Amino acid sequence: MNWLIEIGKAAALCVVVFTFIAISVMVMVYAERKLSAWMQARIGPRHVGPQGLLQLIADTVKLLQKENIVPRQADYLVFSTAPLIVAVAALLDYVVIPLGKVGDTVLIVRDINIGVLYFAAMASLTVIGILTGGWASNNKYSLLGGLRSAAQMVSYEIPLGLSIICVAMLASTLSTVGIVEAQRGRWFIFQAFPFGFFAFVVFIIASTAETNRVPFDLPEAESELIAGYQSEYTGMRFSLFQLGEYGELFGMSAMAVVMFLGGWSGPRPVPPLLWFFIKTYALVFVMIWVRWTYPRFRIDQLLNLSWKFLLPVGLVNILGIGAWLILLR
Amino acid sequence: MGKLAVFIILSCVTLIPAVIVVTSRNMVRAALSLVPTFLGVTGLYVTLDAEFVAGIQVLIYAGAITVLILFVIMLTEGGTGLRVRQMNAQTKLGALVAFGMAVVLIAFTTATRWPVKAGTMPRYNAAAVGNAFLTSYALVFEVTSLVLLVSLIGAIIIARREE
Amino acid sequence: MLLDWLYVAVFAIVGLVLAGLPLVIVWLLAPRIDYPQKRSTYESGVVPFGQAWAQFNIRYYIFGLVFVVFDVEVIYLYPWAVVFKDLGAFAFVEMVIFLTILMVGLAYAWRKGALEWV
Amino acid sequence: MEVGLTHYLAVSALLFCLGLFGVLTRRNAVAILMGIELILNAANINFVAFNKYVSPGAVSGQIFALVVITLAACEAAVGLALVMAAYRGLETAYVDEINLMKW
Repeated sequence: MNWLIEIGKAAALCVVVFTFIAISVMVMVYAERKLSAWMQARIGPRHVGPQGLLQLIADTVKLLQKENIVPRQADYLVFSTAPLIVAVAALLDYVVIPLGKVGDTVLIVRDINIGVLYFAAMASLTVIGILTGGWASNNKYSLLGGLRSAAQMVSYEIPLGLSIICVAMLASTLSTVGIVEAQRGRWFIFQAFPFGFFAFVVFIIASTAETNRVPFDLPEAESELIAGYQSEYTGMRFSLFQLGEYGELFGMSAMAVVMFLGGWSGPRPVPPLLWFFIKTYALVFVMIWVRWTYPRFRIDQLLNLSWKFLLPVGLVNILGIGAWLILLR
Repeated sequence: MGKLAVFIILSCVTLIPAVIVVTSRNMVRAALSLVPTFLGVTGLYVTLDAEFVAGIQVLIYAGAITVLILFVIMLTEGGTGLRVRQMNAQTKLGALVAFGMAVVLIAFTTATRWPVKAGTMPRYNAAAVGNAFLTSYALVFEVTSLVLLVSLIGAIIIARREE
Repeated sequence: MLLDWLYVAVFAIVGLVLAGLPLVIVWLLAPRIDYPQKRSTYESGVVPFGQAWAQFNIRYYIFGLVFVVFDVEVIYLYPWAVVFKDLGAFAFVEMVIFLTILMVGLAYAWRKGALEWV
Repeated sequence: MEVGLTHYLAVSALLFCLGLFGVLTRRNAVAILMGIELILNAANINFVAFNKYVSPGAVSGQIFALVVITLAACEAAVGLALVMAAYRGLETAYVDEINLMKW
């Protein structure tokens, strides 16, 4: 009987988390449109509701009424599975993200022992969805976009993993709650100076690339590949890809906060939960800012950055933190 | 009861997609079916208290090896291979051998009296694995890096030979 | 521990259902008007020719290959990082040897131009 | 009924035989490699199951499983490189058509 209650609790939590992701994705899309407008001296959405706030609802309702088109030559089964994989992989990331602390309870779905490893593993599942989605469309642009996207995402998974390991070394644990608690004295970004900071920078760059955002948005490059692996997707399937992508963006930012910026910790009067969201949305803002500031990389520059710069830097970082831990403690 | 139900579900998640892997005529679908199989095996590892291995299973098998296989299918097959015969002439013989092997193996495992011991696995799995790797299995650890180096060099040489 | 992963499994299953739900709504709400042009492949308005499933470019494979090898390297770093503070200098030396050997591999791939996108 | 060692061994045996069937009957080299991956997974289930039921308290079986995963990755990398090389040279990925050395 106990098991059934737990399953019910898990299902309820899942619905809550999914709703949270959906709403925060809407907020991020709105923020992205407003901020990009602001940076380009435009106005952005403003007709639906005050300051265009209801635009999100209007968009959702519109998308729900769009027809799901499957190209004649596509592989129907794979074509419809791919967006589900991307969305669910993003959802699974959220299991290990601790949002804050109320009294003595940490607000987290489950504090899994191998938390950060779990996070990296689930994030790596996204590649499969994107690759097969691009292939199943049977469109040259889509396939090219899917292959490029996969090459890019796997390249940046290595630096991402290396900076996660820096954190694991400093905290001596893989559990996300343990990592936040190990930063009580000093955030990891400031520990083992300058290596903690470097690890943070590597993580941010790699997570921007993992979420296929500018300046790493070659797979979608609308001017060359007409949105790459997404070009044959319409209506709700397309939105599932978007949901996965923005969900991953928020998840990666939240993970960066958890691993480097002390998670929910912060000065007293502001509650921990609020601190967490302030920090995370600050990072999301930085990513949006970068998107509307920099042009796109070329694919050779992108791969060079990963393999010839971030990977060596990541390895040196690990050795540096190791030496620091041995010599200075 | 709960454990048995979980075990049966995980076995189905592992074995049914595995059937698709070995029989599907569409190579991409076969490769995609590897993912639930690997995730089912991950679940089995979890029920066996091997949390760390489970994480690695997802990261390496589902996240890396499947992607590599999909790459190669997309680059060689030119897509599905639907128009080509996928099974060779010895399908019936192969099925017979595999079935016979299954019968023999299961008969053997049920007949043997395994020296089962009761006990609990270490609580912090990753730490236990790390300790074992760096102390008793240090040589394995270092040799692994050599194996990785050799396979990296070998694979690059083979794949790039004609350039 | 099992409970943690039960949650993960439920999340995966319920997540699939929730992600599929909008598709069902779309199926109920959206119009379905079919004509050949709509279901044809989009190639910037040009009439599509041939199948897309005929690509050949080995560079994607090379990057996948290097990725797999380094991904495996990273999995050995995880348990090492967790016990590093307990084992100290000895573990550090072991990892330096491990990484040095792999750096040779990276240097080789670099030197051979396997990391170039030409 | 309690889930015991035999249950896991049975699942692993079935997975092994499915992999074996794939290796024996597939024509496509990539599909054969997929069969081998299934076989290696079956072996890994055995290692981890024996670890829990026969020598609990140590993690030697899990170490073995990790090494096997490593080797599987290396095998996939080299094996698929061979497939790519064969495809470039002979324009086929079907093992019964790769018969240059049969003459």
